[in-house]
Amino acid sequence: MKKKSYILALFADFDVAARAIAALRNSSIEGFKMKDVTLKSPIDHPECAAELGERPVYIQLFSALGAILGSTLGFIGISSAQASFLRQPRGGFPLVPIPPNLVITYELFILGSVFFTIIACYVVFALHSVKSSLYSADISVDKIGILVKADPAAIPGIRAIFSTHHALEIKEST
Amino acid sequence: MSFDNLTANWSKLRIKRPKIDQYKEAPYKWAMVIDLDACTGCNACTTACYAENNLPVVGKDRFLAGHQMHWIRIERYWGEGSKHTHEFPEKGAQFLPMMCQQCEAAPCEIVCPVGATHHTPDGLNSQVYNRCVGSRYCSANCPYKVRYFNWYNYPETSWPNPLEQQLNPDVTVRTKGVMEKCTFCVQRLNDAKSKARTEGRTVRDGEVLTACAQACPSSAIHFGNLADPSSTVAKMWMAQQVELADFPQKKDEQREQDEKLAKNDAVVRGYRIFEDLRTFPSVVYLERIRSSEV
Amino acid sequence: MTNPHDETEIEAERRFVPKPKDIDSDIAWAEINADVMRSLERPRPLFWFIFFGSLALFLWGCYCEVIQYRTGLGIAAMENPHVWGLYIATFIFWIGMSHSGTLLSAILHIMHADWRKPIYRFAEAMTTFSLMTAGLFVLVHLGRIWQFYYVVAYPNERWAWPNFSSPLVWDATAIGSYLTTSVIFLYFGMIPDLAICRDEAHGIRRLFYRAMSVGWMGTDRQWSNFRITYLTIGCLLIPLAVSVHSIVATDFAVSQQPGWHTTSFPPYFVAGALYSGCAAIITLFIILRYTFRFEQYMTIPILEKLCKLTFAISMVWTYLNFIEYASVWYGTDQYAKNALIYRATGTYAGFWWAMNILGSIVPFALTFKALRTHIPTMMVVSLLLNLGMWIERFMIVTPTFAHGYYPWMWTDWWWPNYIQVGIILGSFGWFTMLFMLFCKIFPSVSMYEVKEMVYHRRLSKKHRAAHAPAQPLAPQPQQEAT
Amino acid sequence: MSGNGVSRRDFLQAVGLGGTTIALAGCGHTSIESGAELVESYVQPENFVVPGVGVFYASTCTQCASACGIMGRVREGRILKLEGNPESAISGGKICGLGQAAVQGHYSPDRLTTPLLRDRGSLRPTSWEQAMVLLNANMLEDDTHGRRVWLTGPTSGHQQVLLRNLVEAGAATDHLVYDPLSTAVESAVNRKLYGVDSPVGLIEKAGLILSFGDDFLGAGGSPVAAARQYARFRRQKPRGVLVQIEPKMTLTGANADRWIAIAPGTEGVFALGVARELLQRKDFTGNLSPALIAAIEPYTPAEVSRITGVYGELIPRLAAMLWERSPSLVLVGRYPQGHAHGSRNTAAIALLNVVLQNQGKTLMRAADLPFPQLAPTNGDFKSLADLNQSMAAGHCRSLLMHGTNPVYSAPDFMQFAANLKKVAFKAAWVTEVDETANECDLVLPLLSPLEDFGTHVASNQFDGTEISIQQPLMEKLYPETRSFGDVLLDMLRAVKPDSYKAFPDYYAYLKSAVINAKAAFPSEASGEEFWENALSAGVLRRSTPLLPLPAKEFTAEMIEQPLGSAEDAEYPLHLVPAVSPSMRDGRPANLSWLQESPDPLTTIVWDSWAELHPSTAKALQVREGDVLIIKSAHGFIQAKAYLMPGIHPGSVAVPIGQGHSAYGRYATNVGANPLKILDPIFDQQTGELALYATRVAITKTDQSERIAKDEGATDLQQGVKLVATLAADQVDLTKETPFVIR
Repeated sequence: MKKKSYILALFADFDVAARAIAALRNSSIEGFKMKDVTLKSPIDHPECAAELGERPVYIQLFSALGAILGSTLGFIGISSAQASFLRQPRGGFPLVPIPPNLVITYELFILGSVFFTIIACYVVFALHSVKSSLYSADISVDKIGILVKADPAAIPGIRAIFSTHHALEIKEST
Repeated sequence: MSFDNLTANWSKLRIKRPKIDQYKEAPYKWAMVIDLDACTGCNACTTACYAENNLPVVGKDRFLAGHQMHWIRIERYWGEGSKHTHEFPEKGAQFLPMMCQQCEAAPCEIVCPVGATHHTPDGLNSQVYNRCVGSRYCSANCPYKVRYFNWYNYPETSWPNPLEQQLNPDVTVRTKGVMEKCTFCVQRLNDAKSKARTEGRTVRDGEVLTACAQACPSSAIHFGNLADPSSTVAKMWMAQQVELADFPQKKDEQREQDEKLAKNDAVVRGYRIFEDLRTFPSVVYLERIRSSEV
Repeated sequence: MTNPHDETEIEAERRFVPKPKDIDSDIAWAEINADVMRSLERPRPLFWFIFFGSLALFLWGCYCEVIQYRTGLGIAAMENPHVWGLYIATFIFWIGMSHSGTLLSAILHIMHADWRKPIYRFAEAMTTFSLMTAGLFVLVHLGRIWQFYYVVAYPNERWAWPNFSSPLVWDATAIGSYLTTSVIFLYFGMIPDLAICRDEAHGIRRLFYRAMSVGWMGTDRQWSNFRITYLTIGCLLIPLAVSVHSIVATDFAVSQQPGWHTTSFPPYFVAGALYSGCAAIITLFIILRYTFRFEQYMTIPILEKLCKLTFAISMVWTYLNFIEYASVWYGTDQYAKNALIYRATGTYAGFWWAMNILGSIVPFALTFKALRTHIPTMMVVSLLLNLGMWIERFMIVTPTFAHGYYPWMWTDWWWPNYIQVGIILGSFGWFTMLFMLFCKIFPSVSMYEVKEMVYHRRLSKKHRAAHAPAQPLAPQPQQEAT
Repeated sequence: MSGNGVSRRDFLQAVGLGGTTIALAGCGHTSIESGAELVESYVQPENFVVPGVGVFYASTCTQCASACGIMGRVREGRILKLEGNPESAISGGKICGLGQAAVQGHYSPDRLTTPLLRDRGSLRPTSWEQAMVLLNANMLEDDTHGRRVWLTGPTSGHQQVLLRNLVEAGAATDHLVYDPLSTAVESAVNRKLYGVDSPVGLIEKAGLILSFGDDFLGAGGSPVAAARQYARFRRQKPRGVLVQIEPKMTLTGANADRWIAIAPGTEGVFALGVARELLQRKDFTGNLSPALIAAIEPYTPAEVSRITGVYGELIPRLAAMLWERSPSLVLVGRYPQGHAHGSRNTAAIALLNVVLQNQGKTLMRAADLPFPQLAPTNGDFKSLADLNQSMAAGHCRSLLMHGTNPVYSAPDFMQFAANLKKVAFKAAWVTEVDETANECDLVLPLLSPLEDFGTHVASNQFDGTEISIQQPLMEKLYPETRSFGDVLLDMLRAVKPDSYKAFPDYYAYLKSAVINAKAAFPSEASGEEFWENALSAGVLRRSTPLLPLPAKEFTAEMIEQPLGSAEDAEYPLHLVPAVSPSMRDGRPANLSWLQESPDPLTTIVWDSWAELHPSTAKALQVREGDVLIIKSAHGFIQAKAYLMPGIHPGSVAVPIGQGHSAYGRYATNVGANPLKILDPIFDQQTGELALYATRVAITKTDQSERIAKDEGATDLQQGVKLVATLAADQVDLTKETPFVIR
């Protein structure tokens, strides 16, 4: 596998960044794919991110899964626990009262869902973490950054595009 | 294991309790009849309970603070005359021995978070001291307010040497932070039951009595096995037409009828306190009788 | 800057009177960062007053708890039939406090009410900490606190489980889930801001913030996942919050004591919870606004919106309260009716009337703009409302003990002693202490969301500038504010 | 059990496992001592110890004079609980609270464990040898230096025999029996009328009981037996009716069908009023002397109602019922006796029984025991008064006291404590040091009643006659304590060595005495067996029928009533020192169970209180809990006010029994002692102290405290069906399920 190098450009606002991304997509430069283009912004900006193309999110599936697992475990666990415990109190007969089961199933439904959601989210973060030393603290303040992973050959072309779009600052690393 | 229990007898999973005749097959269902007409309010039962069940003596200050621990208390109500009116109580005082009613549908059992109080197969409302965490929810939900909480560590203070030698070895001495209440002298019941089991029979009527019933000089307290139709208590329940788990009681409806028809023949005098709350107590009280001729 | 306080204050005065000014759409984002980060650096002296004051209270509470633990609950003036004292009442109060945090952060988030953005963070923190405090009360209340784990459903070789029919166990589960979820929600929503802290901070704090902000780079993938996750958890949190206080209500509704056995309790409790929570938020809003110089973000229009919200909820509460009385009054349950009459005329009648006045009459002060926008008044009013709500809980619990089913156990007058009061004050100290620490360590105003807010306002401004005549009725923050 | 499906086998396995675990636990300890409390030796237990099993032994309760048969539950050699002894016709297997608490007296933390001798002003431990030397030195001499007196509480059985033998042997001048709550007036009247001290009133046979303040269910002569009869009395057909007339409601009054408040001291007038009504009935058959009829004549209902405060129309009504429900029974309690005209009051009431011709129907006499020396001696107050005089005059040289506490119970006007100092040698036998013991030179530790042997004879014998046997229920707790009987025997041996050398100890004496008495009882057993049976049964019974009661002729002056009581401006109220069922004369005050068992009517614990009628309280602006000063001509006490509807508005009632200055940790400094402030008023015929004749004034102090009581905020049922009451004509108890009333 060829060695890749990175280039990061900072922009003043989202419109410019969006135009720069568009230009990247339309440019005929070889050696980089759109999925290697990453937008870094201080706030969430769907419109701008949309320029990067379809990047689906699967979190909800995990939430649903968690909900199902949680509620199932809850119901079965409570029922069996009741059955084994209340058979002593209730004079020898196991007993499954519905309201408590519903309540606790409901709680575990939500809890399971929440756990799975958050874990899934962390996993996704881990998967998508960008291995690059290129980072500017300005991004967490007010600048918008575009990070591109590309063949060294492609870097100059990309840099040209960035600078044509009035990039405030351009960094490279290999 | 627990899952087995769940799947094993699924048919029994949803049973409605209490239900009429639920003790038909059961060997035991302990119950009481207290004849308020015979009760003289002499407090013999209270002291007997202190002696039998290791009840701590709390002393004046704590009694004043409402920390008394008597499992059975004699309540004294005034009829016509009371401290609020200026008449004389010409019909005397009205005494009511009140202890845990061992309800069939006990409000305390359903709310205990840890199942420390629950129903035993022989119809007792039992209290497991070392399971109790002291949430006091049971007491909060008890309509009769007959549950007593160990507000202090009484074993430290209540039995100075050698008084502790009097403690009944069959009864736990309760530490601070647990709820306690009348147990129908369960230690005596278990003793009698095991004795009977070794002899391959069930407990005979009158073979075992609670401390209060045994002491009561005027025989106002009757204790026995309701599941055994030949026992005195069972007979009395039957005679008083009190059904353990029935609401409304047929005879009450009957009585209303009679009052409508202004009929006034011999009335049965058995009733249970707070019948309308459907706690189905195991203690039947017999109405007090006073002659109005004088 | 020589004397920053005065300047900003004077500035503030000049800005807010006569016409309140909303968050300025041309605050530079850098300025936002700077202002918020400043709150982590150097608060006003008042902060330290509050912090150490609450610490002292907390320590006193601990001292009382130690006495109670060693001697037994009797030392805390508990007795038959007053077996619960004030602990449960205060427990409900704290649970209630926790609800409006969720209201602001989750519900309003889903409803895209962007005025919440500067204030939801500390509201959410309030939720978390008041839940912790409530949890403490469950423990303090127990007679054998060292056995508290019996209430939790943990596998053990004796197959001894909690009694799942007991509302207390539902409580344990519900509060447990709610606490976990709101901690997650609070922390997760902070991640982008923590990244900012990470970039600004140095040394050990940098390490801390780096660990906290799990490699947040603000990439588009992170943002999109973050958005969805946050929304999902928010959606899950709302029914959870509602269920929690309903379940707390079942503690009473499921029991059969006169005055407790009421079907309308769950909604009534939820309303009361939101009510007290909003009042508490107003209080903290004012404290933070002053202590951390957030005048620019916690603006008067936001306070006004809060007040309107509070008023609305107070009316809901009043209505439910009235329903409860009515349903008892016209019902057939004589015991419940007696209990109601006793509340209104008996030993605790004073509290009853105080509660109804504070809860239903005082909020009408919020309908006057002059009062809404006057900060000292709002401080007083919000505290009054909270007092009213605490009395409400007191009135739910105590009179039923004093005047339950059984005449022989009726009591004339019951009042807690210094142990109980000390522990309750201690809980307030504990809560405030935690809250103040939080505001000192974490950004209590959500920077990235304020930025979004500002950003969108800027856009809409531009938009208006572009074709002003075209749509004059477009929602305009400034006018909204008035 | 069936639900859990525990088979017998599993059960046994479980037990086996339990056994091993115990053993392991035992092994776990490094030394025997460390695990000592765990180790229970199953090897050769004491002959009466069955580990883990309670064994019952019969004995006799000595808490009051009614000599109930009891059974003690003994486990691992410890007495745990007392139950009634079914063999005993008195207790019939039942027991009262007072009796239950005897266990606490036995285990009391303040028991006296060694003899004490006054040495340089204070009591110091000494040895029994020295004590005996002192006793003999002070008792075994002639009367030149003054009288040598035994003062005891009510006594019977062989202990009494030994005491009398001492007197006969010259080892004492005389033996006085003192009871602060005595009913000696009634006994005197009965003796005059019927020739017996205490005729047997058959409660269960009476159709209507008219009780003038007789608290037979509470603090009466034999409460347990009376309560058992009461239960039958209520279940007979027609149902027995109880009417109680008294100034302050007693426990019995609280159970009456009709309770009537009456001005203290006017009970006799009321009785005469009823008698007059009866005489005027056409169907009245009976012959009274004209003088008597003349004496009764003035008591018209109007007059009676003027004097007594009871409304007049009640009297004919009551008379009619008494007649119709014959046989009736008229009982007289302490209240009517406790006045200057107590004897005549009592006689007037007793007259009713004669007019109603109740003797032989409900009023009988028990057959005498063949052993008159064992018959009980009920104490009186006069003996103490006489003793007090001779002490004051310095004629008393030595005084030995047992089972009595005069320093506590004697009123202040007697200055008993001061006079006691004039006695050269004072000794007391106690289980706990009380006020009297504190004044003595020699204090001797008694065995507790549960450690001692003895025989007792009750004065109220309703069914046959019986001797109750008292036997130890466990080994004595303290080696230095001694049986009273042994001491008496020692002293007797010192006088008459030869006639008592056969008996090494009291046990041997009792045994031989009982075996000698064998002839009087239906038994084929040999001597030894007879003794064993007596011990295991706890009673020696003779089922002799009750004998009719011959009535002597009444004389007019016997029933002459004072014409109203003079109003006293300075002391407007009557003091009613109430006798409570559990505190009696104050000797049970050291038992914490009784201190904590609420007073039946006020539910107050651990305290004394002043009962006022609400109207009186209103007039004095007194509210519950106000601390009152109750002042008589001879002193004052403090007590908290309690509003009590069941009391005559002209009276204030303070319970007897509290206010100890020294009597163990539970009794000391609790409440006040109303006996102290009594006026020196005595019954004109017998010279008994008039308990209820004292007048007091009440002043309110500024302080007010909460009263420790079980009662809550209300004393009414508030519409809840707690205690429901039916009219007697609505039910027929004989139709109900029969059950055994012991």
